[in-house]
Amino acid sequence: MVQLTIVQAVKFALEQEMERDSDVLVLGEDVGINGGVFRATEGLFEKFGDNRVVDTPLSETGIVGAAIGLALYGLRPVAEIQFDGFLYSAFDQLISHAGRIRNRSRGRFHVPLVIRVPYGGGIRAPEHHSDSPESYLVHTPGIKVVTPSTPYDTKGLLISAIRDPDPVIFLEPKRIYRAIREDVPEEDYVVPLGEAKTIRAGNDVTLISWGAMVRQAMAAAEKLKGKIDVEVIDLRSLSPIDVETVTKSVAKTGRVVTVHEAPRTCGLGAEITALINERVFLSLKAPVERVTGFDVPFPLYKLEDYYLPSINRIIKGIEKVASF
Amino acid sequence: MVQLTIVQAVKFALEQEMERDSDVLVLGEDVGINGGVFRATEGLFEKFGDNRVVDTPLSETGIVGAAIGLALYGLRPVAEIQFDGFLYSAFDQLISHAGRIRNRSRGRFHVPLVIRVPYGGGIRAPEHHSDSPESYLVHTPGIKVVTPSTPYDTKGLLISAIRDPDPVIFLEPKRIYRAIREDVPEEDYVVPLGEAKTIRAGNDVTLISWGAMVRQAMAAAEKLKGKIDVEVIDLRSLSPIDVETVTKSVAKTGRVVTVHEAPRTCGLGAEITALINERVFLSLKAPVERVTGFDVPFPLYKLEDYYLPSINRIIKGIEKVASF
Amino acid sequence: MPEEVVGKFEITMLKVLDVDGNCDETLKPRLSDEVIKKLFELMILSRTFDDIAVKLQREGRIGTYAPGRGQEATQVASAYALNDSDWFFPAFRENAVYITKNFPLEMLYEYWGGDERGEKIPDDFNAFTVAIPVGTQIPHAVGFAWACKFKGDKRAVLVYFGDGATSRGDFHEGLNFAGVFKLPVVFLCQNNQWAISLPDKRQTASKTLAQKAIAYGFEGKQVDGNDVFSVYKAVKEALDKARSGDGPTLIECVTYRMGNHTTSDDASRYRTKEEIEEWAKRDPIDRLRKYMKRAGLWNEEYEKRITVEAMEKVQKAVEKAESVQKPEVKDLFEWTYSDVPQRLREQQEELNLSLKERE
Amino acid sequence: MPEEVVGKFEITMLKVLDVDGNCDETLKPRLSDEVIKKLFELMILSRTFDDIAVKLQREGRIGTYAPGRGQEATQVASAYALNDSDWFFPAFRENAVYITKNFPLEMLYEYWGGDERGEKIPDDFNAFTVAIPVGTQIPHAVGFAWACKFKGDKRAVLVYFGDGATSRGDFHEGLNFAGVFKLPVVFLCQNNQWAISLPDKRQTASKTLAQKAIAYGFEGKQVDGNDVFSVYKAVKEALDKARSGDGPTLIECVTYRMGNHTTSDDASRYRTKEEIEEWAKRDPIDRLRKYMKRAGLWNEEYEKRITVEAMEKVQKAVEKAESVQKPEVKDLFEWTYSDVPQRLREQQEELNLSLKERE
Ligand SMILES: Cc1ncc(C[n+]2csc(CCOP(=O)(O)OP(=O)(O)O)c2C)c(N)n1
Ligand SMILES: Cc1ncc(C[n+]2csc(CCOP(=O)(O)OP(=O)(O)O)c2C)c(N)n1
Ligand SMILES: [Mg+2]
Ligand SMILES: [Mg+2]
Repeated sequence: MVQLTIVQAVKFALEQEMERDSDVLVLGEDVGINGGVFRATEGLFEKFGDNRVVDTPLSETGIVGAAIGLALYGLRPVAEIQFDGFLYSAFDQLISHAGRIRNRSRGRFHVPLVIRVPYGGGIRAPEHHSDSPESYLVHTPGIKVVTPSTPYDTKGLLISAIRDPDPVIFLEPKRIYRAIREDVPEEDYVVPLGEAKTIRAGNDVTLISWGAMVRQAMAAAEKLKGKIDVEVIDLRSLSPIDVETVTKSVAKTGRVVTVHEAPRTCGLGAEITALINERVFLSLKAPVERVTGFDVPFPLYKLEDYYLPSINRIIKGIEKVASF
Repeated sequence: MVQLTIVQAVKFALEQEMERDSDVLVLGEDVGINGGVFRATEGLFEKFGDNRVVDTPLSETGIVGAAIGLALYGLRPVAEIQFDGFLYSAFDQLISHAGRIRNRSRGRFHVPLVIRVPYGGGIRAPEHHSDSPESYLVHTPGIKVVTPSTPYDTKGLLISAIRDPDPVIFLEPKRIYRAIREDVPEEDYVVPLGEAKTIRAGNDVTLISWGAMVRQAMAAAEKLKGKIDVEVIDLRSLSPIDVETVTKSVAKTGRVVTVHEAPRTCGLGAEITALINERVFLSLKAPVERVTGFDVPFPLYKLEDYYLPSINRIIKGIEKVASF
Repeated sequence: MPEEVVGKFEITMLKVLDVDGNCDETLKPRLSDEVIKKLFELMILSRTFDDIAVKLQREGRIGTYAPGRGQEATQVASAYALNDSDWFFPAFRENAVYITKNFPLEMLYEYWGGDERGEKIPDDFNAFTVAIPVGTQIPHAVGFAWACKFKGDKRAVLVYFGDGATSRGDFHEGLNFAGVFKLPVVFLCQNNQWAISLPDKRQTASKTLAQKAIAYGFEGKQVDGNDVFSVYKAVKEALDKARSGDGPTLIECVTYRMGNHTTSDDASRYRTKEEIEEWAKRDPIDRLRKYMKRAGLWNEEYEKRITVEAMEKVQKAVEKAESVQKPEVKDLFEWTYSDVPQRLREQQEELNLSLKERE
Repeated sequence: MPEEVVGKFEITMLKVLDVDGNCDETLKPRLSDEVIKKLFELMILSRTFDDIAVKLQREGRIGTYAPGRGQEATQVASAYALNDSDWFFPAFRENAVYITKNFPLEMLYEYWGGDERGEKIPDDFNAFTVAIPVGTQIPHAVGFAWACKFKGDKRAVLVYFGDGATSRGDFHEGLNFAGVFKLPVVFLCQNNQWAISLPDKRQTASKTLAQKAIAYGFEGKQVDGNDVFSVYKAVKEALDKARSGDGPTLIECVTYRMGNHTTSDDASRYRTKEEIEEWAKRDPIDRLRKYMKRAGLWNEEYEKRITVEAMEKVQKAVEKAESVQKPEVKDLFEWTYSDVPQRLREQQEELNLSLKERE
């Protein structure tokens, strides 16, 4: 066991996978000698050299497009996109190619690449440094999307992502990169893609979240202890979604709140509402409530606390469904 | 009155707006002498010259980025992106800029541009020529999204879009470009953005759709005549959504089916389910049913009839909610 | 301190065979008579394939098709220059490239007939699938070449695209990567003068497309794309250079799209008869025929024989393609992920149900 | 038919003032002593603004900040070359450009302090807002220049970006448009040697960034970006050319980012002390000071006075910026659309409610 933060767990997973498999390589802007702007690749360049830890030009289409080519060959590229807001310029390569190559070639080709993206708000960053792009990605067939909320899951999910034969977008909740430190096994283990985790049992309300919002959700649940018994699910895998864990919980509680940072409209929260509606309609005792970012561009930081779901807003959401 | 198809109504609206306002200009690939690959700009080049109808290089980021610059100045650019699948490479300019400039500059700047995009499947087209990207767009704050399903609405909505001070993505259902011909007033009129239209009254089930799927929806409703009384809503404006028209209908019927071509997960159908859930939960007599494209890349054309919501699938959806 | 010159660049154009079939023997690549005949036959086969494809589309037997007529010299000679272990990445008009590398013709027809199975490239065939979004294949080829270098392979990668593609960000970002990492990749721009209705002179203000390589710090050159010898020579040299670790090359093959952009296009709307006639005189097949005649490699009987053979091959391919069973429902769902996730299994079930009940 | 030369290109580098302040009078732009002093004062003001911004960030009084130290000659001289009716489009490090055009300093601090109101450019100020995604402002400037041409304005547009931006598709597509439509735009690349930790030699294999213009069929040139005279001369000429309808120019200003990339960066991780010291000798302010000393335009008292004045201006701006009221809830919702749609009104209500109950 070692005590690690999330960002350290990223590095640890990369390092172990690079040791295990010489076809794993890391590429992106400033991932080399600089160790990444969040230091998520610190030390890898020194350890594995410039052949396996590659600083690229400032070129997101180039990074994702080249990663596709590397993966087509059979390598295991792990690309870093420096911030959420810069992923958009690689969307065409993701949507038109990464997600379609297996299908288009009837399985002749596949692209086992990972794109790591520090994402989300709450760090007083400049514009375009606080977005939550998961909904765009989850809507896109052919790619998988995961986000951890703990160091343990970070390592296990990242290892799974690297070994997965499909393209995986690995969203890293940068706001809590260093907020938690916990025991992480030194040996190799995986957290399977596609599995949510119930991190708090409860009977009254199901609270579903992912990434940095999981901590807010837990805080809200704790605050309501004794009043409302909240079950908290860390979705972890956003595509595919673990519908079973969700519906099982809802079948029990009949009341649901989803929490995410991304804008509400067409956000992943909507999909969860729809899935619940379709599958456990008769269990529902109240409308599914969404506590989310608002339908506005992520603001400059003086307004970000207003934008982001606060513990208080989550509590209000829970109270609302509980008292419906 | 003139009898026009949808694609002719596009041209008619462009022509009238260009006559009315010398700041309106048309740009895109092959929109000039070729009149656009769908002939939607046919004759405009001859009438308005190469200053106002401009063939651009093959460059979607350039087209949308330049349209932003033109609009910043105060012109009214109407850009054509040749097919749905090529809009993705302009997503960064749309998401990071078109949708944020007003907000970022606190209203000092705004970008009254229109992006016309022939979209959707059903025409036996090559790969990347049949996508329905509306969900990505509706999730993006700061841009408006509309799609007509009739020649009348096409003209009225396009005129509204051109005059609107915000960026508007105008999705044109290419599958029915020439499928309908109807009376369209010669004079100037607008169909306001943000208003859905109930195109068939009914008491049992609310059927919500847009674009080319509206005709499928109507056909399904007609087939069920005498058995199930279906109310059909043509959403028209996808962002902002006309929640009132939707909820009013659902308050009456208590049963809803949404129909769209885009993949199901995180599609606009999910948002409609969520909105209904939040607003008229107690009226709901059955889970909202989604009849949509599947969560796979749009296939090559031998499989497209399987992919696209068929009249039969819609009927099954209606029957399902009706008999719940 | 006057204005100091810090960079000097030159772009050249290679022509070996002129329009009348006269050959500059000093520049001619070493090719045996057999190979020259082979190139000619491949051009004939490609054109036959192409003509039939256009016909099939008119009859509704395949979908929208992008004809390659006029570009055979560029496509056949460049593909012929590939080593067995090299790879190519096509755009969407490169049927003659596939054909030259002996790709099953029927699969091409299957693909253009709207069936993904036509893109299930055989395992031992070193090529990637068609790329419809213009220019997007360039970064893939670059990444693949990067992998070759990473692995120490002696392989080169050849990527095809048109004049229109040079305007796209994917072109730029791809070529820049190739320059920075000195990758074993050859960028082959088929400047066929048109991107649908936009002539190359309005696609960019740069006089040649070859000079765009200057922006990436590697060599760019123009060649006469209607001349098999020029194309073969330039591409072969560039591939050898790539394999030797000397980095990428941009080759602009100046050629002409003699047909419509696709079967949905009507080129007479935007280009003149005169232009078409002018380029018809430079037809790459005619040109090589003239050379071969003079060199004693051609007679009418020979042409007749290879034409009949080509037609037979093509006919057989059409039959094969058309006898393939329609893809099934499960083909819609099976190939999106390595495993079929539950939601897709459910959706497949939903579709199956709706189809059954219809019966 | 040998290989024919079809294009020849040359890139030059302009240096007027050397590191010791020696001036090539034949190249020196016509600038009065008053203007030269003005340029010097603007550089001092910009550096003062910059130093204080870094300090404010350390004290938690503003957010992440991108210092401009070292790039003052490029930014001040280029901005000074603008006509009143011209426009500029910045990237994110162009504080000295705003300052030269007399932008309210406090608004810059407000912006870097995380407040959009700092980007509500005054109506009579001809500039666009900051662009954080690298290179994305280039197509905007191009479109704006296109509008100027469309309207027959006698206006030029100046767009700023860094060496890193030249790798992006937005750069490529923007410059290509400008070439094709012959637009009145000047592309000013501040090659400050680094894009965060990537040196410009690994950003691209092209020897100069200026030569990238060859790909777009217009002029590209290098200038010494730490020399106000070179920059002013080149930019002025290019703007005049743009306004006369003679099309775009790419100017690469060779300069150096003396500070960290941003206040979140630690440049000592990736570059050497020697390099920093080497470039410190070429400090643009020192260089102009040396020239002015020699020309009798400078003495210690003068420097002291303008330094104090600069500090006073900056202090006042800080005070102003910090006395601005925190933005309100409604500011989050009001600016997304021209009208506030119902869903945003409801969301605002929701937020208000949750804030009230918290109290
Ligand atoms: C990104 C993108 N935009 C638009 C299109 C539509 N389109 C298909 S081919 C074509 C022209 C391509 O020109 P060029 O690159 O010269 O290739 P050619 O067709 O001449 O072979 C266009 C605009 C597309 N396929 N992809
Ligand atoms: C599209 C995009 N990718 C990545 C970033 C993160 N980033 C901010 S500045 C920068 C380097 C920019 O280098 P350059 O263009 O030379 O400008 P400079 O910082 O030197 O002024 C990077 C990678 C970004 N802002 N935008
Ligand atoms: Mg072409
Ligand atoms: Mg730089």
